[in-house]
Amino acid sequence: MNLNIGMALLLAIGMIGTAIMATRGKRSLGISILAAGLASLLASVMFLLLGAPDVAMTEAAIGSGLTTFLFFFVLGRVRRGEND
Amino acid sequence: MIKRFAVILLLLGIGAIFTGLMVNYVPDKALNVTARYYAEQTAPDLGAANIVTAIIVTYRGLDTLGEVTVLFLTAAIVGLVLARGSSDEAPARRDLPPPGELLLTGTRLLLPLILLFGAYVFTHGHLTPGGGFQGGAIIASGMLLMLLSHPLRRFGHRLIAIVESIAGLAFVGIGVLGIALAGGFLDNRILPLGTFGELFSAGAIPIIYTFVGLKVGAEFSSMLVNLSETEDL
Amino acid sequence: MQFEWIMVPYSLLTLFIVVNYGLLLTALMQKIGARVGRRHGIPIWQNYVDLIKNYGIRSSITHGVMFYLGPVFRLTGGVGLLLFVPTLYGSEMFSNLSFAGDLILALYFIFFGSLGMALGAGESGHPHSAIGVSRGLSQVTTAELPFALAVFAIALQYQTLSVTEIVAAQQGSVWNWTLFTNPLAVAAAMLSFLGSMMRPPFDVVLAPQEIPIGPPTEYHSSYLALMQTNRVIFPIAKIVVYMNLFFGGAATWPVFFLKVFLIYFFSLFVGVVFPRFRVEQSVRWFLVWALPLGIAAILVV
Amino acid sequence: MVSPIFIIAGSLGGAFLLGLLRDPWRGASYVISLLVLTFTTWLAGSWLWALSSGAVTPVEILTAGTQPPFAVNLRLGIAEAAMVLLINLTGLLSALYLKDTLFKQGRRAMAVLLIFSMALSGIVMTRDLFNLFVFFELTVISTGGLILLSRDPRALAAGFKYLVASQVVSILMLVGIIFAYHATGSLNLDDMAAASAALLRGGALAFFLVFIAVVAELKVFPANGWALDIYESAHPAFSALVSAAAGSASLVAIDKLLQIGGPAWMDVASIIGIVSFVGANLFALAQRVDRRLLGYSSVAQIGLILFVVGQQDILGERYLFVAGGVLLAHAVGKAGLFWLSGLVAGRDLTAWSALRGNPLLLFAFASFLALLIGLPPFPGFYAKWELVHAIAAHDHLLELALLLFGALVEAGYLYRWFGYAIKREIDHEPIAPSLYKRAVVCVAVLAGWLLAYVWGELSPHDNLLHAVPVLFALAFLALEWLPARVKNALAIAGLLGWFAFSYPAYDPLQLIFALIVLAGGALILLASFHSDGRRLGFYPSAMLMYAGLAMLIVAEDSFNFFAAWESLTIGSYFLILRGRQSEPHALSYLVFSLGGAFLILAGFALAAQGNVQFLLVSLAEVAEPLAPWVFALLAVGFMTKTAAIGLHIWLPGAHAEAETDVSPMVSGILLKAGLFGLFMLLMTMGRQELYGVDLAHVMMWIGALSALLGNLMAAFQEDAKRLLAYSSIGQMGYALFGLAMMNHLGWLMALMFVINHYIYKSMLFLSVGGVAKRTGTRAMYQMGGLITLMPLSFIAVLIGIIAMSGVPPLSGFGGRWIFYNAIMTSEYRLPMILIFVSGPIAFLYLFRLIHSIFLGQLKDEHRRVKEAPFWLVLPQMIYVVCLLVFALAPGLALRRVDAYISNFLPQGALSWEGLTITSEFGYWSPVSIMLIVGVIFVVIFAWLLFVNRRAQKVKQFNIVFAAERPYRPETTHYAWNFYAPYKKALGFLAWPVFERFWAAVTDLLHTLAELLRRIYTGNGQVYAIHLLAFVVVVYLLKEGL
Amino acid sequence: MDLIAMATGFLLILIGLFGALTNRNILRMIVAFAVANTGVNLVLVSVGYMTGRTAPILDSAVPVAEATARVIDPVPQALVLTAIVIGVGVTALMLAYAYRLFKTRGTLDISRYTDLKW
Repeated sequence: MNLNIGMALLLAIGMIGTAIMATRGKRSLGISILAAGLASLLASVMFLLLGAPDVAMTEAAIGSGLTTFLFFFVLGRVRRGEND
Repeated sequence: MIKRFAVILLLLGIGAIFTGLMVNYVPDKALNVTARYYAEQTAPDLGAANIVTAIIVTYRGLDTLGEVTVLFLTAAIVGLVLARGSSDEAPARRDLPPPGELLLTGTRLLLPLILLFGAYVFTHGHLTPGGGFQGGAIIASGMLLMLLSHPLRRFGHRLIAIVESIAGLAFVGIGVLGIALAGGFLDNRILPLGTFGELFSAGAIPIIYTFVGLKVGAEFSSMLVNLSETEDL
Repeated sequence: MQFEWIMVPYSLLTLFIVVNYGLLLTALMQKIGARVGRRHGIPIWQNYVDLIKNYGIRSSITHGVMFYLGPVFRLTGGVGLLLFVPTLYGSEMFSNLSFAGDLILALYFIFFGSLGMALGAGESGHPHSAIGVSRGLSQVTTAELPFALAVFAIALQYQTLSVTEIVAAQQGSVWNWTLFTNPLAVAAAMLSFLGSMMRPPFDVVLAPQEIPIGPPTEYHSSYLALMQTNRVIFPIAKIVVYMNLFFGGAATWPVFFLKVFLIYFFSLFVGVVFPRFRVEQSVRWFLVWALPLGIAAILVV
Repeated sequence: MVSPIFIIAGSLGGAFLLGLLRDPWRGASYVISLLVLTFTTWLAGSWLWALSSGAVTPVEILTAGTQPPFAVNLRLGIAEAAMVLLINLTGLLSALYLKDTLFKQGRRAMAVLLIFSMALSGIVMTRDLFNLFVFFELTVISTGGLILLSRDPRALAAGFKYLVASQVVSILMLVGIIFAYHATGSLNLDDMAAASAALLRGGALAFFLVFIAVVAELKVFPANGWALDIYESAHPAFSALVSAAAGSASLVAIDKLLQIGGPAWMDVASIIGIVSFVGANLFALAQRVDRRLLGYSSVAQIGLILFVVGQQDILGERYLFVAGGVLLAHAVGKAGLFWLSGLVAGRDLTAWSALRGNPLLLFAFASFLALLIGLPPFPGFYAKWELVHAIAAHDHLLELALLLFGALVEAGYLYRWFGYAIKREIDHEPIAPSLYKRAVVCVAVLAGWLLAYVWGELSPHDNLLHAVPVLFALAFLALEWLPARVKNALAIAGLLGWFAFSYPAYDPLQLIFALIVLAGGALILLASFHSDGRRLGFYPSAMLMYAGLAMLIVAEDSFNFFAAWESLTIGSYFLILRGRQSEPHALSYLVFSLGGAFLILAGFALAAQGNVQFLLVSLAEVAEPLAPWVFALLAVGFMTKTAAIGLHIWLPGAHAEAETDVSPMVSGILLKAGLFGLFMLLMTMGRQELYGVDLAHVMMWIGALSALLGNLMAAFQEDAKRLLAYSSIGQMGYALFGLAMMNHLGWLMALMFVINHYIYKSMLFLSVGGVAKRTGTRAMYQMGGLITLMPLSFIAVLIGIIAMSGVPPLSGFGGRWIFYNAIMTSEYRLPMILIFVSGPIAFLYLFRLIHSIFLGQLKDEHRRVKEAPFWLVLPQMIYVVCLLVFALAPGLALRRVDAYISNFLPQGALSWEGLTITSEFGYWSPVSIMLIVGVIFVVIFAWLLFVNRRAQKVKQFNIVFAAERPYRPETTHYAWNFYAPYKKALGFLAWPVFERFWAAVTDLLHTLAELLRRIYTGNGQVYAIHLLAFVVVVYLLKEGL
Repeated sequence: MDLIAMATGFLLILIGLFGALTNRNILRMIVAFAVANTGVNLVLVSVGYMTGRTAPILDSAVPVAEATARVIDPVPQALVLTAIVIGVGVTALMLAYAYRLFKTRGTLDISRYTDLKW
């Protein structure tokens, strides 16, 4: 049980860290997106700990996976536009 | 600067509300009425092992229908948004560097596996974790892979649209059948419940989840395809 | 009271007396005024001469219907006012036609002549007539205010609107006169009287010396004669109203002549002392001095 | 019956089906969309019909074959059915309206539209909190899609701002939902409501979050910048959907939540609603863009409905009637306006003048505005009536005041807009020719009138659309194609016929007013025979005014009285607006009148204490602490109509700028409505004291001041019609004074003024109007010397001014005589003095009127002027006869009234013996006076004729003029600034103090609006910050309360 | 455990909102909202958590008869599932908008899109 709590704490710290990374304006957008995806992925681990495997799967597949790709797709288009 | 300060101040306020919520939060010691009903009745009533799936597909099937509709809407609107204006000018396609050999080969190998895995996830939604949404997302990731490996390839919008629509219609249709054959809209008991824990059990849940999976997969794919095809700037 | 035919000759008799008295009185007043100014003045019968001469002139022109009717209105106003109030108190003969209405009628009938006159003068098309009317109306409407208030004060005081009853209430002793029972009202009314007599210092309406100005500018010959007739009847009619309301009325002709003379003389007296006011000055003057008196009169009753 | 679930299933199926079709098959896609929407509309309609006829009871729709709370369930009661019908019908109509756009955008857009209306229906029907959230998200996303229908490039940014805000909303909502679930163990709304006590202990915060999120979905002020941007830039058909359908759905959601929240949260909703109502209306004042204006107005209206929703505990069983009335009126009106805006090319408010070419659309515009403001006979009127009564009965006075203030502001800017449409130059592109769009607008108009009928039937009062006078007025709308002369004959016949029909039922007081309104109105209408063409819009407006007046006289309860009052106000507004330069004046007339009307409404509501069918006679029974306030409110309301000083600034412009035959109507007749109200008030309530001040005494002062200042200002006018208008202020001051004396003669005098003022003011307005028509100017100094050219008009004016100045022997003297007798018995002397002072001033302006126009020097350009047209002169001559008859025999009318007044004030009745009238102070025999004056006049005239028989007419310039002959009339006509010296002495009294005051008030409001609306910076983040601030502020306030 | 998750979730929401309201770049705003949505999901799931119980899936480990005593409240999980999907839908929509906005105006700065105001 303590192990779980410890892990949860670690995950929490990780999530907050990645979240701050994702929302700070200084880093490049790509890193922000990745950080957000990472936070989502950490969250899905957390979901597993919380006894929600369904949610964990969904979050991993949709929340962190697909969303991140969507972001990158758009980012790519916009970047290319910016370069032009 | 004023804005930042105001935002901080306001978020402090919101934080206070959240703190209030947390302070007042007392974890339940036992399941509440609703949850107990689900825990006790899901298996005998619906024959589904995964209670979450039972809730999603049947008890709160209307939500799920809405959810699917959200994706349908998003796909349609993304199409609309991106179609707007782009139809006027002919897309000025650019030459991209060809994808690497590794990616091509990987795609060829992985794609069937991924699709199969997706199908597994959504057909077993009533038994194991996972279901239509997760499965759909997995199928879409297969699509994504294809997009990455063949960036210039035009995808079958038509196919995607037809899969999407038929799956949607089927979902609604099964729901309506519920009115005719069972207790109400989206009732899964239009089919026999079968043996608890088997693949073909839990009435219409696997079927519905299959359609949901197909539909979600198609919708995500359509979004991705639409996004990928709009490089004309 | 009801109308009887005998009233007609009686009224005509009153009218005759008043016209003659008026002709003489106005001439006398002018003479007094002239003497004060170290001038010779007109002969006492001068008014008769003017009147007959003007009635006699035959070559006359007209500017239109209202022009023609203006003097008629004017004189009707004067004669009507005279006849709507009793001339002598208690006299069957000289109560005239006062059955038809009361104090209010008299009060409003004063305007009848002015209005007709103004209309006639207006049609003459002479700008000076219009200027005269403008000045006249401005001044008169303000000047009449204290009078109206005073009248109302005594109407309240005696609780009646009948002139006869007001006179009746003042009989018995000099101390019963309104002059003593309600001096404020009388003061206000007398100030107002100054304004309505068109004599200095309030004679800018006619401005007789400098230029041919004022409502009657275009009037001549028999029109003028009618207006001159009115000019002797109207002041006396008005003074009769004052006399009845404030100075105990008159029961006999000598008393009548005396009181009318004295009241008329009052306006002359003030006139020779003060210089002429411009219209806005006189308007302000009446508002500042006379009106408060009238208001006070009403409030204390 | 087909299960209502098919509303959802059908729409979804349709939307998915659209995906199957090939993209180019747009026609087929469109037809499917329409079919689906028609099906859902039909379904909702059939349920509504069945539910309202009692054939079925409200249904619970279970899903998954499981009982709630374990599965999501829906419910369809009568309110839900109505809302779903509204949503789907609006969707269907918008789809029709959007035909071209949808064809261009393809099947995806159609699918989004279908899902949008499905989601809204879902919000209405669902009984599950999370399901509600899902449907909300569906609306959010489909909104995001439908915004793209607009061709406006700015719509994209607006959509993004909207998405940002809805992200914040949905975050709050989800957090709220889960904690609410935790607190109650259920997601079912009914379970939550049942457990609300527990919820409020543990889950108050959770509920707060859900509640505030749904409130935010309502786009309440001030957290609604994104919504305004959407309204401004989206396709109008979509804005119509958002405002009418989405707003309604969100309101239903709020209503459901309040079942959980209970009264404490209802108060919160009320406060948010009323703030939204007032604030948004205020901001709209500064708005120049039509759709953004409509956006503000939508916010305001939804705020109002939110307020109603919050007041459901005091509305009790009338809640649905009230909320439904306001909501449906808003929905139809706003949707209609948005649809209409799609036909107008320009976006500035003034561009709506393009509608002027199309009477049908103009009528639609007017109907929609009336729907929004809640004018009779529309549902909002009935609803607001009950609402106001309910909140007044519960002493929510601040809310009452805010409500009325907001409504007034709203009426102000909406009718300002209408004024633009009627009056501004058409220099824009013509309206769009699309038949579809017009048909949709027409359906909305029909729906509005249908609702008006239904609400009339549902209300406990008489249906206003059953009232014969109103129907008669409305019938003229259908007869607009007839030539004006035919319509005029019909109108006259109608007025006289109605008079003959109602004659037996009138008591003497009503009879006098009925005579003036109906017979008098018919007389004035004679002048309208002069106009040829069709005179579009004149007859419906005029007849609406007359209908209101006719119903006012016979109204027995406060509702009918007020409905009549509003009708006549609106009718006369349209009439006044017809004048050439009358746009600002008509507006100020309307704003003042409605302001007055709202005071009356408040007064009635306070008096009635919740009894919506309050008999006017019961005003006498209003208890003490309330009575003086009721009296004051009603009195001020009525005095607005009589243009008492301070509330008079609308009158001069409105009366002066109106058309020739309208001025006498609004002056001679309309002003009397206020007097009638005052009569009614004083008869029932008598004297009232407020803080020891006798209110009748105050009224007396106001009357006296009105008389003085009205007259004085009249004397300084250069414009003939303005002069007459100011004179009306003075005259009404006299009448008010007489009424306020509260004695027998005072009332008699007021009635005498009612009659006299009608006659001579109508006559003077007609003759001056005739002159203005012939000379082409209203400035008196530009006229002059017209006596020979227009003798009949001259006679009318002459008789008119003699009568009006009160010089014997004409009837005006009678008024004065009664007046002086009346004040003899009054104990208040100071206001009396003011009346004295004002008396002679009347001479000034009257003389000026006749002199400057008819006397003096004829101008060269007028040498060929003809007498006024026959139809203008005819009524004048009839008035002359009336005046003479009335002068000779005032007893004709007054005797019966005298007796009637004795019922209320027995002291001081006159005695009528033969031809003499005697009071306790004096006597008056009109016939003798007339005869004596006549005889003297004739004798002198005969004498003059005799001595001066050879007088000859000379030419114009044959005057003695400083030794030279003038030759230019301009320099010789002394008319401009006629009373210069007087003005010098007393002009300070005529300073436009009140004009300045009211101008300052309106300026202040506009400046405030202009300044404060800058919080809507256009930045999406700032909007989201507003939203958060709104949440936090409401939270803090709620905690603090 | 649940409290840790809940607190983290709330913090993520606040961080996300802060980022969304202070970054003027539209894409960054969307990223921030995605973070906030993750936070919301965490909060939702943590509310249903009960210490010492297992996932609401009936299998050999958790037989039907013991379910009431053994499993976690399944409702929040079902809700979260829906919420995730809706969240991704909205995100996709916002992304499409962002792309489109960029295409029409060439900027992703939200403060530049203020044509509509007041």
